[in-house]
Amino acid sequence: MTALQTIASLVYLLSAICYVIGVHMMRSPKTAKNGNILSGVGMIMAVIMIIIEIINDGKIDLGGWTALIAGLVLGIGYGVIKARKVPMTDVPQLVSLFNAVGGGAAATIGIFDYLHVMPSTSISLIFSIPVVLDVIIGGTTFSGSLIATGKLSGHVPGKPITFPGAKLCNAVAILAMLAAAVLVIGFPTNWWYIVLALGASLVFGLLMTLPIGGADMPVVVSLLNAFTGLAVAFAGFVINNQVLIIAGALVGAAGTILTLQMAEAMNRSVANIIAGGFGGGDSGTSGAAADVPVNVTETSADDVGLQLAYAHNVMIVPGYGLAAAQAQHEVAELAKLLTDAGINVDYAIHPVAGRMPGHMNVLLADVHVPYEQMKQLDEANQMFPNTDVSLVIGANDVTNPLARESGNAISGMPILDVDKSKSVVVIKRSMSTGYAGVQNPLFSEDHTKMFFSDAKKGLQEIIAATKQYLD
Amino acid sequence: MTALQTIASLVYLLSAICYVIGVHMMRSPKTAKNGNILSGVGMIMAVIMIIIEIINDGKIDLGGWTALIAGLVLGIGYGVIKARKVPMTDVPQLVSLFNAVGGGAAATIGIFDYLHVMPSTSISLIFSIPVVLDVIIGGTTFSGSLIATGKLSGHVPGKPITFPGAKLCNAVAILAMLAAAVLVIGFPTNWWYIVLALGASLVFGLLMTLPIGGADMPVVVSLLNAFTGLAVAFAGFVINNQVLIIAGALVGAAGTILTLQMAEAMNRSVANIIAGGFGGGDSGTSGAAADVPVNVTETSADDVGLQLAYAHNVMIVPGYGLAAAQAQHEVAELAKLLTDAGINVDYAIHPVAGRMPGHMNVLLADVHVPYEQMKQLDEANQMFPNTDVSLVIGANDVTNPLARESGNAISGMPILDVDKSKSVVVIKRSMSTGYAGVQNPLFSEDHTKMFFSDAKKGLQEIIAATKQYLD
Amino acid sequence: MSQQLYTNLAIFVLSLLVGFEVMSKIPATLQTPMMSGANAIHGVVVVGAFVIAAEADNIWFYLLAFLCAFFAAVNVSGGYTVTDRMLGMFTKPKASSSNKNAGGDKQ
Amino acid sequence: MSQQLYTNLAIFVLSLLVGFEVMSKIPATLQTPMMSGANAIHGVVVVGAFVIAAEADNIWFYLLAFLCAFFAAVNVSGGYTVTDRMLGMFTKPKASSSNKNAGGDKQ
Ligand SMILES: NC(=O)c1ccc[n+]([C@@H]2O[C@H](COP(=O)([O-])OP(=O)(O)OC[C@H]3O[C@@H](n4cnc5c(N)ncnc54)[C@H](OP(=O)(O)O)[C@@H]3O)[C@@H](O)[C@H]2O)c1
Ligand SMILES: NC(=O)c1ccc[n+]([C@@H]2O[C@H](COP(=O)([O-])OP(=O)(O)OC[C@H]3O[C@@H](n4cnc5c(N)ncnc54)[C@H](OP(=O)(O)O)[C@@H]3O)[C@@H](O)[C@H]2O)c1
Repeated sequence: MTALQTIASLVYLLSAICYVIGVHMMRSPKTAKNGNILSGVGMIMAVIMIIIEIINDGKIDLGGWTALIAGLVLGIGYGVIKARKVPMTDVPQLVSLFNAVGGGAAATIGIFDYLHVMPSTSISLIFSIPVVLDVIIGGTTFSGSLIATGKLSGHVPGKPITFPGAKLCNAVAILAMLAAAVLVIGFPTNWWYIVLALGASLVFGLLMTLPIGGADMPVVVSLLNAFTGLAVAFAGFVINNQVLIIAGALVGAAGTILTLQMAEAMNRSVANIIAGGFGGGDSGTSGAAADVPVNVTETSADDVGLQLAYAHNVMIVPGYGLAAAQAQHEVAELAKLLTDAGINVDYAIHPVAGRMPGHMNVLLADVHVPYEQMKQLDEANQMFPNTDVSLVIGANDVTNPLARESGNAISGMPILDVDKSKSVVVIKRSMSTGYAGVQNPLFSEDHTKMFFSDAKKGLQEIIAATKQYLD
Repeated sequence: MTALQTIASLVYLLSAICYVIGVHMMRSPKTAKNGNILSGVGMIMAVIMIIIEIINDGKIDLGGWTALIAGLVLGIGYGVIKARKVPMTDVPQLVSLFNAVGGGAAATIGIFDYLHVMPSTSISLIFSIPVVLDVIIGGTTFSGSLIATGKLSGHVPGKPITFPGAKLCNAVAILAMLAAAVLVIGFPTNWWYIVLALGASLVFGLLMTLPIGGADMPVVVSLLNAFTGLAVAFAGFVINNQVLIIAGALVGAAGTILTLQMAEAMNRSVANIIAGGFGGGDSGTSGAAADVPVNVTETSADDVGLQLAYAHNVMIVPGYGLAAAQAQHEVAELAKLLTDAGINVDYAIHPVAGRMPGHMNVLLADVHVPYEQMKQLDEANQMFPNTDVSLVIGANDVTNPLARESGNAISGMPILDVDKSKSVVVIKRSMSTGYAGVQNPLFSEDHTKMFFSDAKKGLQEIIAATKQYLD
Repeated sequence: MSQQLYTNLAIFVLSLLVGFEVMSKIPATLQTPMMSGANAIHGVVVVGAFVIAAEADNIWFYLLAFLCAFFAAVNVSGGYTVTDRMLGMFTKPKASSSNKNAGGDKQ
Repeated sequence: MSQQLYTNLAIFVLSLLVGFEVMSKIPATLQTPMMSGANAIHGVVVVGAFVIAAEADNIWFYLLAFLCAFFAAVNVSGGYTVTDRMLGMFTKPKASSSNKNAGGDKQ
């Protein structure tokens, strides 16, 4: 190795260390932000090093510079603007978009090097195998992630999309992908085969993601994140660059574990999700019918206002419906109203309330709910027995006492013990079930009252009513 | 690389994977045993591979074979017999002995290759730096670990050994070691310097370990374990063998983290320990004087027997004194006596009771105490309020309520809430303090009675008394 | 196998192991930021974009290089920006920030 | 720097990272077995003993090789044996084993 190569290798190794330590620091809320910054520093080091390398190399021509700089400028502009403007709850679709482009970039590297290097050098498995892996994983991630983005942002219907013969199509796509892979490796001089591999993988990514319900998407996004990591690692093999290999493999493995943990947190299995899952779809779509007839007590905004105004301790339990109705501002307003009147208000935050891990924390932090009021699962559960009114807003599964029993879709999931509080008010639009499609016996308990309304509208009415009683 | 080298490299990589997964599995009690077996399988793979390599190489001569086989046979014989016969509570000294020989082997490799390869090849830093690191770390570990073994097994006095000018000697040893290291690197053809480096490191290991008290030894052993790992990794650099590098670095890093965790579990800092620490020494030596006069109620074997015979729930709280008195059989006998009479008996096991992590678990498992009766910290603490008699045997710090207050040596250490049980009986020889040197106010509480006796003798008397009352 | 391939393979395997180990037991609330953080890291593919841009020598290759640079730049710049923003929400808000929003002011 | 040295350095660094990560949050009761298990792993130095024995060519070198082989063999054989024994104590005892010892029989 030349002196510069030596330095470059060491810098890349150092930047890889930054990624690892960065990720490690992201495991705890206190150090998380610095962890991400450290990982960014590693990234900047790697980029500076490669710039020095290609300048020193001197091979790059004007066209190369133009393509590179144009691509970078446009890409950075687009990426930063997107990332700055995105509402926090839309992060999963953004991550998914970044997975798509990351996978796309990795696949492009594979194709480029294949077309560029291949004809001139002798054909070796050592080259063609990583190229193929890079291209098919990158291609699958690209199209799969775009569909996932679409589903999460509503451009593609969130409900599982299936059609007659979908299974067959899927099988054909997988076979075509594998066949193309074998052909590229077997006949590396025929460049049509790599195009075929790319095409088949794009179709496969599409077919894999379409039948998965929108609510399962965060898990799928995490899985595709791991895929992108692997594609990048194989791109590293193709261009023989160690920082790509290390960082890619790191993300590949870490992403896989993270995916398993996410699925576990919501009591699903990854295999189940990929296979289409049980309920699938958004709660709005799936949990339509209330199959068990239940006796519930309805209440009105006026009653709720009265109850709140005369309570000492109020616990707000936000769920997916709050996010869906975009009612976070109203919640904060109501809470302020009550705290100003000397009533203790806290929020009980379930780790998987909503549709992405940490959804509720992000949602409430965004409207400046004080950190001290957000109680995590264990803490909240200790507080319920002393709570006068639990106000459940668009939450369902995370409050379902059936989780304590066995034999249903949410068995064993830790829940918020809302049923232990002195009285409960639930705001939701109907009796339909939540994500897991399980009826919630909490709703028919004696001390529970249902206020059927859209979360935003209902809260506005409650605010008005409460004001009346507080005056 | 030749075909065989390729295979060897891959096998070494595979065996390294076995170590990592093995260690990972050892993190949970259920998979721990299989984890160790997997790591052993990795080891066997590596050994088989190196045998194939040296046979294929054909360079080894009769003398080499003889030395090798003689060394292996004797070593395996000695190692296995030692490991089979050792009482479980003497494991730390055995681990320390194995650290010594591991470090010794690593240092030997460095010296061998230095003497063997050096004169013939051109002198390069790439060779001399790892050799020096290997030799000085290996040498330090060798002598340091032997002292640690001696202290733990009683051949070397457990109390901190210091003498006038000890600090000066230490500084001289460190300087000599560093100077020798620089000389070897600067003048690699003069083999006296490597001998100097080895000698200085041996002296340094000795001086580093002698001033540390016996009770701190488990932490020191763990630290030297990490050192040995590093020495082995550098030996890997010297002979250019990747399995040594991976496994050595793995142990080096893992051992370092483990050391920090051990120290934390007993509320010490590693720096503190290496610097000689506060109390130092065994409880027998250090905690001699009870500096606060306390009013305690004494009791007799007869009284204790009566109390036990008429209790419903008894909790046994074992501590270092139980191990020191070797009274585990008596404890189990007493427990059996009581359970046979229909009394519930459990053991409250503090993670750092005794002198090594898990000491009490090992001690009690060795005398076949049923697994179900051993309650870990949290579980035990839930049981104390319903406990009629807590029988504290040779435990002190782990029951000290002062830990809940700040400003003393055990502040913040989680403790067993023995003081919350209905009545307490403490068996120890005197009012002297335990490892941390802090007086224990539990002993002077109203519902606590002291039975001053050696644990073994005292228990025998209690057994006799209890039998009387149960008949 | 060449020494180089072995190097690549060994670091690939070891990096996988690091990845597996570093990710054990992430609290659920940090899973989304963690996913986003990992997502930013695979933006390292931008290094590859430089490498191929340096090798491009005709219009098609320029195009591929442009595409790759664009994709990778979106990933890396957006990834770090959004992760940073999101992690900002997980730290205690400072007492200073003004509350334009409705309620829930500091007590 | 040679490719080989780079390989060694890279795997050294990555292995350190693996080691750091794999060891997070060990329950105190498993710390001693874990220490012992790690101790067994550095018995891999026995591979080095083979390597130098193959190179030894005079009596002094034979002696060093013997010493190294002996040391390493003690470490590796004893390390695994004692770890295995100790871990045996941390698993639930089977109802079968006879109790030669005084008390505390299964209930
Ligand atoms: N956090 C994650 O990472 C994640 C990711 C994927 C899945 N999940 C799963 O999602 C579930 C989360 O539990 P959750 O209690 O938050 O939600 P949920 O169980 O899905 O229930 C949400 C409820 O909100 C109501 N709702 C919907 N839109 C509403 C609106 N505009 N106004 C008022 N109410 C509305 C729905 O009932 P109506 O239709 O009657 O109004 C529905 O029952 C768990 O099962 C979890 O495993 C979580
Ligand atoms: N587990 C570990 O890994 C480890 C390692 C190093 C240090 N430590 C530290 O060691 C302490 C462990 O707490 P612990 O409560 O188990 O022990 P301790 O606080 O050290 O107290 C042990 C007590 O046993 C008594 N004792 C000694 N020999 C006895 C005998 N033959 N018969 C009866 N009693 C005897 C002593 O009092 P008398 O002299 O009055 O009899 C002493 O007060 C903690 O501070 C921990 O941090 C633990």
